[in-house]
Amino acid sequence: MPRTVIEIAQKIEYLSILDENANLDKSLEPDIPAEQLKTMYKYMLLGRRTDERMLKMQRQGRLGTFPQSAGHEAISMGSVINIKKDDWHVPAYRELAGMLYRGWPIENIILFWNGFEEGTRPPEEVNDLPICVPIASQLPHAVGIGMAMNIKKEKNVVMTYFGDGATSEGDCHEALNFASVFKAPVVFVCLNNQYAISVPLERQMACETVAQKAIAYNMPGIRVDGNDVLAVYVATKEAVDRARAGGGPSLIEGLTYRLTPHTTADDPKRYRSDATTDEWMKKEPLIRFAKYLQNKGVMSAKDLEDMEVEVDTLVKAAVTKAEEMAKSEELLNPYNIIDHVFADVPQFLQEQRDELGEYMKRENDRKAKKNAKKSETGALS
Amino acid sequence: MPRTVIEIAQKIEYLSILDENANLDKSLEPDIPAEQLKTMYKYMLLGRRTDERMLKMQRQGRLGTFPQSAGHEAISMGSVINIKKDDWHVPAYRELAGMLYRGWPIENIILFWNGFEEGTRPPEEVNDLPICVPIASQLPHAVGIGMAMNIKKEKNVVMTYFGDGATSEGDCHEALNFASVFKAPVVFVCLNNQYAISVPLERQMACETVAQKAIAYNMPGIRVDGNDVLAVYVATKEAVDRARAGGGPSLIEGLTYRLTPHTTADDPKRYRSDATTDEWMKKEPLIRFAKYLQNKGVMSAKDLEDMEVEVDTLVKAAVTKAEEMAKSEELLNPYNIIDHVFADVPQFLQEQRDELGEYMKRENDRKAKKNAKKSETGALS
Amino acid sequence: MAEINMAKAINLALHEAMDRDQRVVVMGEDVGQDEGVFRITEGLFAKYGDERVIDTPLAEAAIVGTAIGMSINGLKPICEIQFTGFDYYAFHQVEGHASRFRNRTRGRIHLPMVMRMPYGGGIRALEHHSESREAYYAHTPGLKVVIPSGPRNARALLHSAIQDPDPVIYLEPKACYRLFREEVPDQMETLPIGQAHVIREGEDITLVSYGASLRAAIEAAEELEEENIHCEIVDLLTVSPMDHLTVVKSVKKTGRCVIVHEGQRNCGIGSEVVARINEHAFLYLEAPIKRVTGFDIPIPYFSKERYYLPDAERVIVACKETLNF
Amino acid sequence: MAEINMAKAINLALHEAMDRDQRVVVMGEDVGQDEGVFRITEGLFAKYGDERVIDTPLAEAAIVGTAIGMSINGLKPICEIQFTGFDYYAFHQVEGHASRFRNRTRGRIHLPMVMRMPYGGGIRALEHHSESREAYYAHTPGLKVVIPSGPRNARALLHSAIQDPDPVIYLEPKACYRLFREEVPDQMETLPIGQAHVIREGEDITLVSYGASLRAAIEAAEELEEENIHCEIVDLLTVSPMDHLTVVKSVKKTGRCVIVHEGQRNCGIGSEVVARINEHAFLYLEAPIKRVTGFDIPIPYFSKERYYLPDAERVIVACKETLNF
Ligand SMILES: Cc1ncc(C[n+]2csc(CCOP(=O)(O)OP(=O)(O)O)c2C)c(N)n1
Ligand SMILES: Cc1ncc(C[n+]2csc(CCOP(=O)(O)OP(=O)(O)O)c2C)c(N)n1
Ligand SMILES: [Mg+2]
Ligand SMILES: [Mg+2]
Repeated sequence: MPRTVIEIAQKIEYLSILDENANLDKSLEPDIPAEQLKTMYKYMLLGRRTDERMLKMQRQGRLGTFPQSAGHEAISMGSVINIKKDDWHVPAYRELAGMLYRGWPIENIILFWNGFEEGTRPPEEVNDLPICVPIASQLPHAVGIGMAMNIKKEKNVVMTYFGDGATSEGDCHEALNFASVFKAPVVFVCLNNQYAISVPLERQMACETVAQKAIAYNMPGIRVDGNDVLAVYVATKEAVDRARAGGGPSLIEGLTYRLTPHTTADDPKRYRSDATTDEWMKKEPLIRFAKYLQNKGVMSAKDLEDMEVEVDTLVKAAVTKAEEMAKSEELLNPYNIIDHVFADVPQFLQEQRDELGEYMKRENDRKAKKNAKKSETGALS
Repeated sequence: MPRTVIEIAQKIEYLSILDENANLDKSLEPDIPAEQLKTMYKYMLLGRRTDERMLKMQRQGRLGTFPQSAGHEAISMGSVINIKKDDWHVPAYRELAGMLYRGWPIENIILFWNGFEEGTRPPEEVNDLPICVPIASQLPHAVGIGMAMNIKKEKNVVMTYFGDGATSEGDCHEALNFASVFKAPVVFVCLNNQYAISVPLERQMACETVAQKAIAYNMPGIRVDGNDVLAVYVATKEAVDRARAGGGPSLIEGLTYRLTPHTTADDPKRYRSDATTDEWMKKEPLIRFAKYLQNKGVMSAKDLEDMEVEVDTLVKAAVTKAEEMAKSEELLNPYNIIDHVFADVPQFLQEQRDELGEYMKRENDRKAKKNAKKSETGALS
Repeated sequence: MAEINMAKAINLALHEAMDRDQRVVVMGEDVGQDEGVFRITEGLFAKYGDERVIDTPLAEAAIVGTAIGMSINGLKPICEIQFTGFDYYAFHQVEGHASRFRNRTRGRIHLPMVMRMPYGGGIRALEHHSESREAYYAHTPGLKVVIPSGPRNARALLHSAIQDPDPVIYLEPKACYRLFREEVPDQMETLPIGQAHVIREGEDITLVSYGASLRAAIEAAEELEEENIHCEIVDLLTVSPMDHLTVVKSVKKTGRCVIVHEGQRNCGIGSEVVARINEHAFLYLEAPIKRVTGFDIPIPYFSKERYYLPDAERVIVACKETLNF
Repeated sequence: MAEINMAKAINLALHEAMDRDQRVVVMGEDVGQDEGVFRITEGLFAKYGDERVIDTPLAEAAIVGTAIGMSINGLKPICEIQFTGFDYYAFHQVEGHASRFRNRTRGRIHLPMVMRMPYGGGIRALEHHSESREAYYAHTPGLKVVIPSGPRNARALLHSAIQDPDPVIYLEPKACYRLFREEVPDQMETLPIGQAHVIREGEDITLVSYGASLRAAIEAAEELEEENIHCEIVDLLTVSPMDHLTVVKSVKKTGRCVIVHEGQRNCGIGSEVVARINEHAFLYLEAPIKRVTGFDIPIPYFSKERYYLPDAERVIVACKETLNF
């Protein structure tokens, strides 16, 4: 009857294996095959270089506003490497590295930031959802996919992502709660980059860690160094194994930092200091991982350089391809905006489609006239 | 760098002072003045008897469907007694005892379950919101009221209520999060009666207690025996004092049980056993509190009987008054449905108001004709 | 052939669908053990178990959001929202995702899911239990919005909704659940979504209605018949995509039209009916089209609900004004 | 008098209102230190501090829900939703509470609050950043929905919205933020909510529009003028409660009408305009009213947005068809 303390069974842990100076905690080092290590590095690099390239394109007016991914590669690749092709990947929008690994052509990524829905069409056979703009709203989808796995007795898992800001949304809470109640095989990965646009973590939540929110769902929760791909790997592997074995969902928080503005439209000087960004620049995930690969003898300096070249070639080719596709009849077809709203075009929409057709016709007529005039004037001058 | 446990500062406690057999833990007994104890009992009883009376009226077709409150009186009164008149009370819909204490006339309560908006109008000078039907949606309002207190430098607090089912809603999470981030002086009281209509607690959440969810918000959290008005009193008093002193919000879970169906339209036999209900009947809050008052010499058996009579008289008078009001011109005025939507009636709505006027006129004409006919026939027969 | 009411007819369709197709699952608050607060899911939990008949936590956004996920992963979820008054909690999932996935992915991902919701007034319920806001869904591109009016079409349309490859909002006029019985065939049947039905022929005036309000239209037509006024009644059945061709055909015949629905008027379904008739039958109109609808106020608590809900008397007056224009 | 753009005008109104009235607070995602993603709250945080200029966590329902609570407790919150594409997260708070508190409490509790939201297309943004769904709000009883079209009326209407005793949805056509400048008076001014303005007189045809689409109407009118076709243009300014009297008066004069808006057509604002004209000016109409609007599809990503957004060419064609009917 007295005043007693209720025991909370879960322990919230912190994990770091490869620190910012590439010092390794050998006792915790995961056993990852060399090929897989190389793959991880390759897609981290591919993500980074694509991101950088897209920034240049955006500055040249060749792309619309887009959220940059630099700094988030370790969380994305360290986790996604643990799921299989027929598992599901439900990203937010900074998991560029992981999406490329899952099979999204770079040109799709470029296309969707260039205003083409065709870019958000997941390739056939890729069990991914496209990037999700409304914050946290992808999380219930991930849970539903996982619930369906349970119902269909599939032994698959879902890996899904969200930011620190996303934790404030009701959808995030509801998704975590559903997942825990239904023991859905979902791994929730929070990219805690400490800012939601300009809003810092302490304005987003009163608690110290995102990981401890797992206690509200009786779910394992862990915080890892989000720039340490090995720590991310270990934590997400445990979670994936547990989910696949029927142990339900887990919450993993990767502590990291945006190395760039929020999007190409953002000016971070308004809300955070360059000095802090410089500090975090030193902790970024690729350099330490490259050192690790070298120390371990998995890749030589030459290998790393070769990979740079390979990646550079891939990115360049993709840019060319994307810009060609953007001029293709298929992608420019105005009817694309109407024809995929429903399986079939209903009557009233068909009437609107006809309106669009009339519009196009008039435009083409005008163009034809103009051209005719031009060639006339051309002939005269 | 290694794998370490993150210390969670908060301890989630359980508190019980007066057990189901009215055994008292003297060491924890709060020091409540006799008059206040009597007030608490009075409104608990008034709530219970009003509830019972309304059930009868509903069965006779004199009221619409309504959610019953029996069993929740200790949580409601044990908490609300700790706030002052100019503090705010934001109920869900089972805080009947507390609403009556705060100054809602019984007849208002009857009127709103009888389909009159006039019943949901809070009396002047009562800082209460009306009952709230959409689950958990009142919680952000409570937080906003508290945030305004901080902005206006008022030393007030808000006491707000919700069910175990409500914890699943995004609004509940968002409200708890806002309250903790803004240190709003809000006491969140969860009436955990272990069911949301038919859905049992373990289908609502995977964690053992609602209280532990406080950890996600770095907020003090405590579970109390929700049928023990003294435990509720102590826990909410601590929370109110903390809030008033600028210490921010708290989460209090009162473990209890619905002694009745969910609403008058519900059949609980479909989802819970009568045996369990009988068990909980023995733990109900009024009997043990009455025993405590007697043991303590605050009220004699005679006093308790007198109070029954007093309460009965109040309820009876209110029923009569409510049913008279329901026939009054003021409450029957059809224009009431239009005239309070905006401060002024805009043009397009005025046109609809005129339509309603025409409708009323036709109806009255028909009635007049009918009456004329009747008196004609009356004269003939 | 059996004579059943609408509640039973919807329940029958659910049984049939779950029987035929393993992918169909039913989910929502209290749909399992409790069999739904209106008992629409009666017998399902006992028959199909808690994996396919899922009592969910109390969170509408998650119900719709996880249903989206389930349908992405090969199931056909039918999710129940207990009352339309609470579907706004899920509106961002409906607007932001349910209505858009096919378009966003250019056809690669589509969502065969149904949102079942009791809607409308007339059951002496409290606040948030009587709303009729089908126009929100009709205004949202990418959604189909179906509203049956009787047992037989309720069953048939629910089958069509379940078989539809795209999300269907299936609104159940709760006032009709147990209002009347109708013969339904032994064999399960479907009805095309997006097709209105002329349920009564007449040459003087067209009444366009659907759902529970259709009763007021029918009653009015019957009373007017006694005065030798012949109403044609179009039951929309699908409010979006709306079958304006059927409406327009009728109005071209009668030259006059009254629309009857209990939802709010401003930007409601009736406004769209007027706009389409204006576009397609302008020269045939002999009088302005009248809208007999709910007023633009929150639907009143039940003591004054009748002032809000369209009744036959209001329809009759509107018809006469239209005829005497 | 100063020449400023709409972004600056709205910002000016916010400064003026916060200056005049201690109860006014501004809240939302990134409205403080960052001064808003469109910089509409520039200078407020520095001037009024973080108690009155509140950066909130990322949760739209809580932003609106706590604003409701604040207004109940004596403040006048102006909450910003970053883009209308995300206001659906808060729709249950808007529909269930913001629009109802006065009616529910029979006038005892009312909510003097403003929801500011950039809406509409034309800024090359991604999905969920270009929606125009004012009809959802117009269909919701108890709300006022205001849409300015230029710097001067933006400032005046925002003042009116802040002073209004009831919740006002204030939609900012983001394409107009920095599109053009206009003189605004030194003294702050208001404009009555619910009053449309005839911004151009003409006798041949009435164009009804508002927000960013008004530019297309104006451009069309100017081009048509060259062909000696005289358009009258009504800028609604408030889409609900809509000032149909002004529209009707104009249509009675011209006999013809084209409605121009970028929101979806089905049950959109245009449908309501048609329905009201039908009711109030039936005999004056010489041709069907045309709706030049967004199609009933999700607004396309920016590579094909132009096929969706009404432009002057579409308006001109619609006018000519109407005139040649
Ligand atoms: C529901 C919703 N509200 C607002 C926005 C606008 N917005 C885009 S990103 C962002 C911040 C997200 O922060 P966080 O979740 O931490 O992710 P990060 O961008 O830092 O990776 C906001 C407010 C949005 N996309 N969705
Ligand atoms: C948002 C919302 N969804 C559904 C309902 C229907 N409903 C009314 S009460 C209730 C259960 C509430 O359970 P809980 O929060 O535990 O409160 P209790 O009734 O047990 O006191 C439900 C589902 C509602 N009122 N609001
Ligand atoms: Mg972040
Ligand atoms: Mg409960």
